[in-house]
Amino acid sequence: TVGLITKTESNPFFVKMKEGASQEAKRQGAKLLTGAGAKDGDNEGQVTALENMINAGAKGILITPSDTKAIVPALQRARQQGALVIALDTATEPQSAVDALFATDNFKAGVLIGQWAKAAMAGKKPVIATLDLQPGITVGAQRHNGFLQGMGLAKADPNSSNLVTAPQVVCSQDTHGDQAEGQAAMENCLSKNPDINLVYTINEPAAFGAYTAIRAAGKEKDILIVSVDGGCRGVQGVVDGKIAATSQQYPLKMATMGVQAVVDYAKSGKKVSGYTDTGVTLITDKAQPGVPSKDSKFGMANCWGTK
Amino acid sequence: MSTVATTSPAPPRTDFLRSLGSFPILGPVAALILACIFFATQSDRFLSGANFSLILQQVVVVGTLAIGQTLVILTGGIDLSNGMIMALSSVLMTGLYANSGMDPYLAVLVGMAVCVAFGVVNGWLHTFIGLPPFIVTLGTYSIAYSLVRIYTTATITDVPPALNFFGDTFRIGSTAITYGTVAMIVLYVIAWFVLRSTPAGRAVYAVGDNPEAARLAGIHTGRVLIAVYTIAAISYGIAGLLLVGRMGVGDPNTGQNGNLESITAVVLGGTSLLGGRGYIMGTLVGALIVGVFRNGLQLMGIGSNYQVLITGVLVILAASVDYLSHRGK
Amino acid sequence: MSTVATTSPAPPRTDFLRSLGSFPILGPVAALILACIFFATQSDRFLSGANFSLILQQVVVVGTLAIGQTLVILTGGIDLSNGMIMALSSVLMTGLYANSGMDPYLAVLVGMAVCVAFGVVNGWLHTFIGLPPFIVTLGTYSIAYSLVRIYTTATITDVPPALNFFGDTFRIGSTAITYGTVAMIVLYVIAWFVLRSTPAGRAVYAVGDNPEAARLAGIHTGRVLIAVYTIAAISYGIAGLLLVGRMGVGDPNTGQNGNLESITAVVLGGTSLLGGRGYIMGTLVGALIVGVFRNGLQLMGIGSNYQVLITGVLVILAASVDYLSHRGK
Amino acid sequence: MRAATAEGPGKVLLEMKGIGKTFPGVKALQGVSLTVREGQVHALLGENGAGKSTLIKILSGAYAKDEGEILWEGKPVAIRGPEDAQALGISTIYQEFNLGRQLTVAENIFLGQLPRKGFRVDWKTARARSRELLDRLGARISVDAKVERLSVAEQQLVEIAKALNRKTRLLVMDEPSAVLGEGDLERLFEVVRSLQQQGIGIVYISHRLVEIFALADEVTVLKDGRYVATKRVADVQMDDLVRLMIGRDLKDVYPRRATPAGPVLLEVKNLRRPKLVHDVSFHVRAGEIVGFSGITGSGRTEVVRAVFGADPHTAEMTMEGRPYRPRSPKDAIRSGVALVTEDRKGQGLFLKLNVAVNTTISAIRSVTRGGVIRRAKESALVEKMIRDLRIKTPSARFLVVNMSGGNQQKVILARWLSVHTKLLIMDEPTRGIDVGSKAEIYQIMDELTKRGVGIIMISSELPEVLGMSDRIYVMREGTIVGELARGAASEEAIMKYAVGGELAAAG
Ligand SMILES: Nc1ncnc2c1ncn2[C@@H]1O[C@H](COP(=O)(O)OP(=O)(O)OP(=O)(O)O)[C@@H](O)[C@H]1O
Ligand SMILES: Nc1ncnc2c1ncn2[C@@H]1O[C@H](COP(=O)(O)OP(=O)(O)OP(=O)(O)O)[C@@H](O)[C@H]1O
Ligand SMILES: [Mg+2]
Ligand SMILES: [Mg+2]
Repeated sequence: TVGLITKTESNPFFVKMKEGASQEAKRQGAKLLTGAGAKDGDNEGQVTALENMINAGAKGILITPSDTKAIVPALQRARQQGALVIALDTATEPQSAVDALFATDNFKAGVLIGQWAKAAMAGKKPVIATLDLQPGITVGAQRHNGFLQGMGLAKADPNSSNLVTAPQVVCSQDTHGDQAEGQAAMENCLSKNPDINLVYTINEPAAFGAYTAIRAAGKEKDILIVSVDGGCRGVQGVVDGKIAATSQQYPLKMATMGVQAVVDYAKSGKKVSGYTDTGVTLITDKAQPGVPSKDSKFGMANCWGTK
Repeated sequence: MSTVATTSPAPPRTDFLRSLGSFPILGPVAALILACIFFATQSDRFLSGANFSLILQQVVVVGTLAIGQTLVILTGGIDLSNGMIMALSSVLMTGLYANSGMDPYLAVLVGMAVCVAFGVVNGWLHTFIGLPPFIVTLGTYSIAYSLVRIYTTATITDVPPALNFFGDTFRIGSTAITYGTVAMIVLYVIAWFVLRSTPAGRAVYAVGDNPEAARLAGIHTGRVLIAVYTIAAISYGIAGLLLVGRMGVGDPNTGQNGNLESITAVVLGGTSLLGGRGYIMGTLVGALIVGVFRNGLQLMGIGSNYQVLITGVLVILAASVDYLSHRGK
Repeated sequence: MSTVATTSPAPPRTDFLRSLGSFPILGPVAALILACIFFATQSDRFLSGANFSLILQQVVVVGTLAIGQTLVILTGGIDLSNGMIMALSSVLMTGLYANSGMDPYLAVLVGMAVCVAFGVVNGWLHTFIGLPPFIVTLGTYSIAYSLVRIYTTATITDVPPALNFFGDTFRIGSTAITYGTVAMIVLYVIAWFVLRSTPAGRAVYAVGDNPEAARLAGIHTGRVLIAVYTIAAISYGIAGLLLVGRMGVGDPNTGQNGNLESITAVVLGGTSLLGGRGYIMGTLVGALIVGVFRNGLQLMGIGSNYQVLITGVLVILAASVDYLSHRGK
Repeated sequence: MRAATAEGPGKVLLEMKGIGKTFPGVKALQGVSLTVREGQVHALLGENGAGKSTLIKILSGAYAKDEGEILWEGKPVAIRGPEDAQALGISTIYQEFNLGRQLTVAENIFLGQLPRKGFRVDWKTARARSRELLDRLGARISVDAKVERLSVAEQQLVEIAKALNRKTRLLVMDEPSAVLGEGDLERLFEVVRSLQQQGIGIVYISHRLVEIFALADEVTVLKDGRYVATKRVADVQMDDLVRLMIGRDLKDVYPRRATPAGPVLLEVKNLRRPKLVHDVSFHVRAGEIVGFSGITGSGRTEVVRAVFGADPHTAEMTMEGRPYRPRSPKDAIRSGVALVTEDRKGQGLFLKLNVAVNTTISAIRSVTRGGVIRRAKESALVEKMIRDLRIKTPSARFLVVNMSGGNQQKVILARWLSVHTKLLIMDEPTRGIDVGSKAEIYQIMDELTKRGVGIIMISSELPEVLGMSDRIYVMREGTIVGELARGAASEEAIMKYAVGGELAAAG
């Protein structure tokens, strides 16, 4: 039996992950239990699910920790009870709290869009709005900080969960990665400072929210939106020219590898360990010199690692 | 709940002056104006037609949810399910077209029908089984929540043009106003009229004030309650429509805070959670108060943590203003 | 709210049989037992000491929050701020030690003091300004929420051993039980005794049932209410302590659903949101019902969307059982 | 029959001087004075809305006075709240119940002062003492019963027990008799007299002049919030008091003339309700007033609630010869049946709504055109009612919660006079209503019958039953035990049926 615990049930990213896991589980003839927190940052929900899965006899747990530190003690308990614990997409702090980590480097994802944006702005003075996740969530900080570092506007510790900032950032809002909130936040940012010409978004729903607001303001020509995830809908956004560039991740791959690893452990008792980067690719149709990227055709073909 | 311990739900046109003296939603209005003055002094961008139009747009969805919530609360109930009913209807209205190729208008009808179904269930469980509305709607919240996700976890982007209508704008002078804003205001006017000047409206207040007396006065309290929960649910469906118009997508993640946010608007508007006393227009003002806070604080560039802090304080202040403005009576 | 229209809150020991005949929390208990039977048939792992101990652990935090919530609701109020007060106290208790090197016990005291402060503010705004508890605690919810994040956004991992105590276990036979579980049960017994058998406890019922009558009978309703909100806040602080023990960290993201979850437990336990009627032990049962559902459904390996769906349905069913078990009376 | 201690007045206990109180829109009291001596029963008289309750609420600390001073045993005292009044030894029975409906009888009797043993409540003592008090009042209620299960009469007895339970030097009773039947009343009188013997001062408010003469030593009369006069009861006649109260003479309170009864309006056969009503049959003719008499708890209310379709029941009924099966009050109202309930606040009024809404709620259709309530029509209707029934209110927008008891009752009457009523059922219609208004209500009843309306009147006041009824049914334990024609009826005859055989306590 394999247990998969995601941050939420409804974020397409995790839906994809679940999809991959259940396919793989079927192939391997393993039983998959799934659980999730009520919302991003709901640690207790994840702990409860974890405990119940161990009780239900799960050999291994695949988890995307909502709170990279808070989950640790529970994970250690699970490991003491002999379960293999693998973190997907997001590292725990310390990373050693889990047997293995299959993840994207979120900081690098941020850096990539940062570098691209820097190049794409071509000397134009950036006036930046950042639509963030919510305080205290590492992934949010890593992407945000990575972005600013890529822009060359700030230096940041890749593992910090605190947002850095820079004078060029004129408006920062939490969106909880939610499209409606992203839209409201962008609307207010624009009425605060109409000169914004570059928008960083924590994920693609937020990006689309921002785009709706920007189009309503008739500024879609003058503002670049960069984002992270590379989901099929996100890449479609790149194709449509709504999102200028996005860093693509591969949840399906993470899940598949995860289930594989647990099944092996159940069979042979040998544990995987260490960090496996499942890779991140910058997707844009306006490739910039010196910034490695692939176009949206590639993005579509691989969005979140379908096939 | 002395906040609303004042005179008739319907001050007669005849003695206009007295009705002003006991102008029921004086408190909320005062609070709103104070808030506006404050922000006007803090940010030069606040006082602009464009910005107000923006605030209205941001209030449309919660404001519309709060119409139904007001009806329910006037009967002494509470509806926790409203946000999720809205979410369900909005994904259905968009999804049935996008995924099942259904005619958009038909899709809207189906979405509305589902709302009606939920409303009837809420009302029926409350009236005929006698369960507390809090529990009933908590249950239907969960049910709608999961139905949404069982139907789709992917945001529905392929929205028929027809459904974008409420997001479109027309201009008054230089400021663009969305049809959604207009729709919400029209709904408020209708609700205001019905509550104030129709037998049905009277029945709502009567049932909320004293159900047994209402029954013995010849009112079918059961029917009134079911009607209220159903009409409320329809307003949630309309909110869903406006949401789609505003965002241009059908978003399965929406609506989770709709209940608390709408209740806040209702209570800030001076309606008693005990039922029987309240004013629909107060709810609109209550919704605006929240919208103004959020917008104003962001214009001031205050960090999100402090925004929440200040909002908390202001909510209490606003309510106090309302209360104190009625203290005399 | 006919669900609880029965029996004297304090059946004198003398006529034990009558008090059994009208056993107040019969409904919730029946619902709980039914749920257990159902899950026992569905999963062979359900009926084990270890699993029950686990369910108890998972219920400890909400269960403790719900003690304070019950007191508040008995007075006819409601407390939306409880989860965030818990969160604030738990990050302070851990943070003051980890970041400021304060003596752990002192840190706990400070955390508790902050809770008391919030309780007093809640009670004072409600009693002396006369604001509805819903609005007051909604405001203090936001305030506590932001204070937590202003204090720290980083989870506090360096927890003093002393604070882990409630997470530690002892064995009865083969099953390990945490001291936190024991602590919660002790708190319930105390609350039960106080509410049932002390003048203070009876005053809570009296104020909730008919404040005016209480006032005219010479009860200082103001003092009672402030005391209730303060004691409630202390129980949230203890919940924070138990949370730290259970999670082994101080987590700034916790507590956001504490209000709805605790209210659900209270209402499932047969306590009326109108105040004056209810049973603290019913709340414990209510919390267990939710815990059993969650655990049982996960053991059955049901996808969490369907878990939510089923929970919604079951919440309504559980409440119905409670209601129907009282219908006669 | 009057108490022994009437002679030799005890020393002055309480003096209220120049008391004034204003509510928004209402000057409830101005320059009112009241003096009560130890061992004296001092009656307070006045029309509905005269300010009696307001005065005693100021005394009990429920309201704060605007003007005037209060002297206790000659010394000025400030009464800031109920606890101050209680500290002085003033205990009050309010006109409207102040009971916790979910709490037990015993707990209500000890509300706010439960006996302790250590930290615990001493339930044993509390229940035993409550039992004593209730027995003394002859109330056959379990001390563990929840108040919400009690009939209004039973609730009143609990209120009285509650007041007696406090250490008392001055006992204030605001219309304690309003909801009591004859039997309970007698026992109440005995209790009052024995308190009087113990030198306790008593302020007694009632609209029933007979009681004043049976009980009081002195009487103070208020009118429109002003002090009128204080007299020794020995020195006055009923008519004098009436004149003082309403400022005019009142000849023949009961206008009822025997009128030729019309065709049968309502016919009830074999009405049954488990445990409450057993196989009751009766009829009412158009233009007839049918009295229902019987002791409290005899089932009269349960009968009429069934006829009104308010409670489940089995029966064959006809209205104007046509089958009549009311499944809800709405059905009843449609067939022209109306019910004035015995519990005004709980089952009649919308307290937080205004006079207009309360009046037109059942007649709303008649002021509605095209689905819209026509304000003009509504106001006209309401103003007419306020005039016809002489309802004392600053405006049609006044909240009913702030009205005096008697005026609230008139508002309910106004509600039923606003719809086309053929059969008007009145459960204790003049409960708590002043003599003037009473006469007016009787007048109205009489006029209604002349228009062919049939009336069922439940009343625990024998003079009223005898004075107004064309026929009288007497109930006991849920059945009709006797029927008396206007001529044949007398108090003795009725009580004989009502208590069944043992005439003893009756009369
Ligand atoms: N809380 C209040 N607010 C406004 N007006 C009030 C309030 N209480 C009483 N009144 C008014 O004060 C006047 C006196 O009322 P009060 O109840 O003292 O009369 P009462 O003599 O007790 O009449 P009844 O015999 O019917 O009980 C009435 O006109 C009433 O409408
Ligand atoms: N609300 C109630 N709940 C439970 N029992 C009640 C209730 N009201 C009345 N009863 C009981 O039902 C029986 C009939 O009461 P009912 O009020 O019909 O008597 P009644 O003849 O109308 O006397 P009253 O003068 O009090 O109206 C009595 O035993 C009474 O105690
Ligand atoms: Mg009075
Ligand atoms: Mg009766």
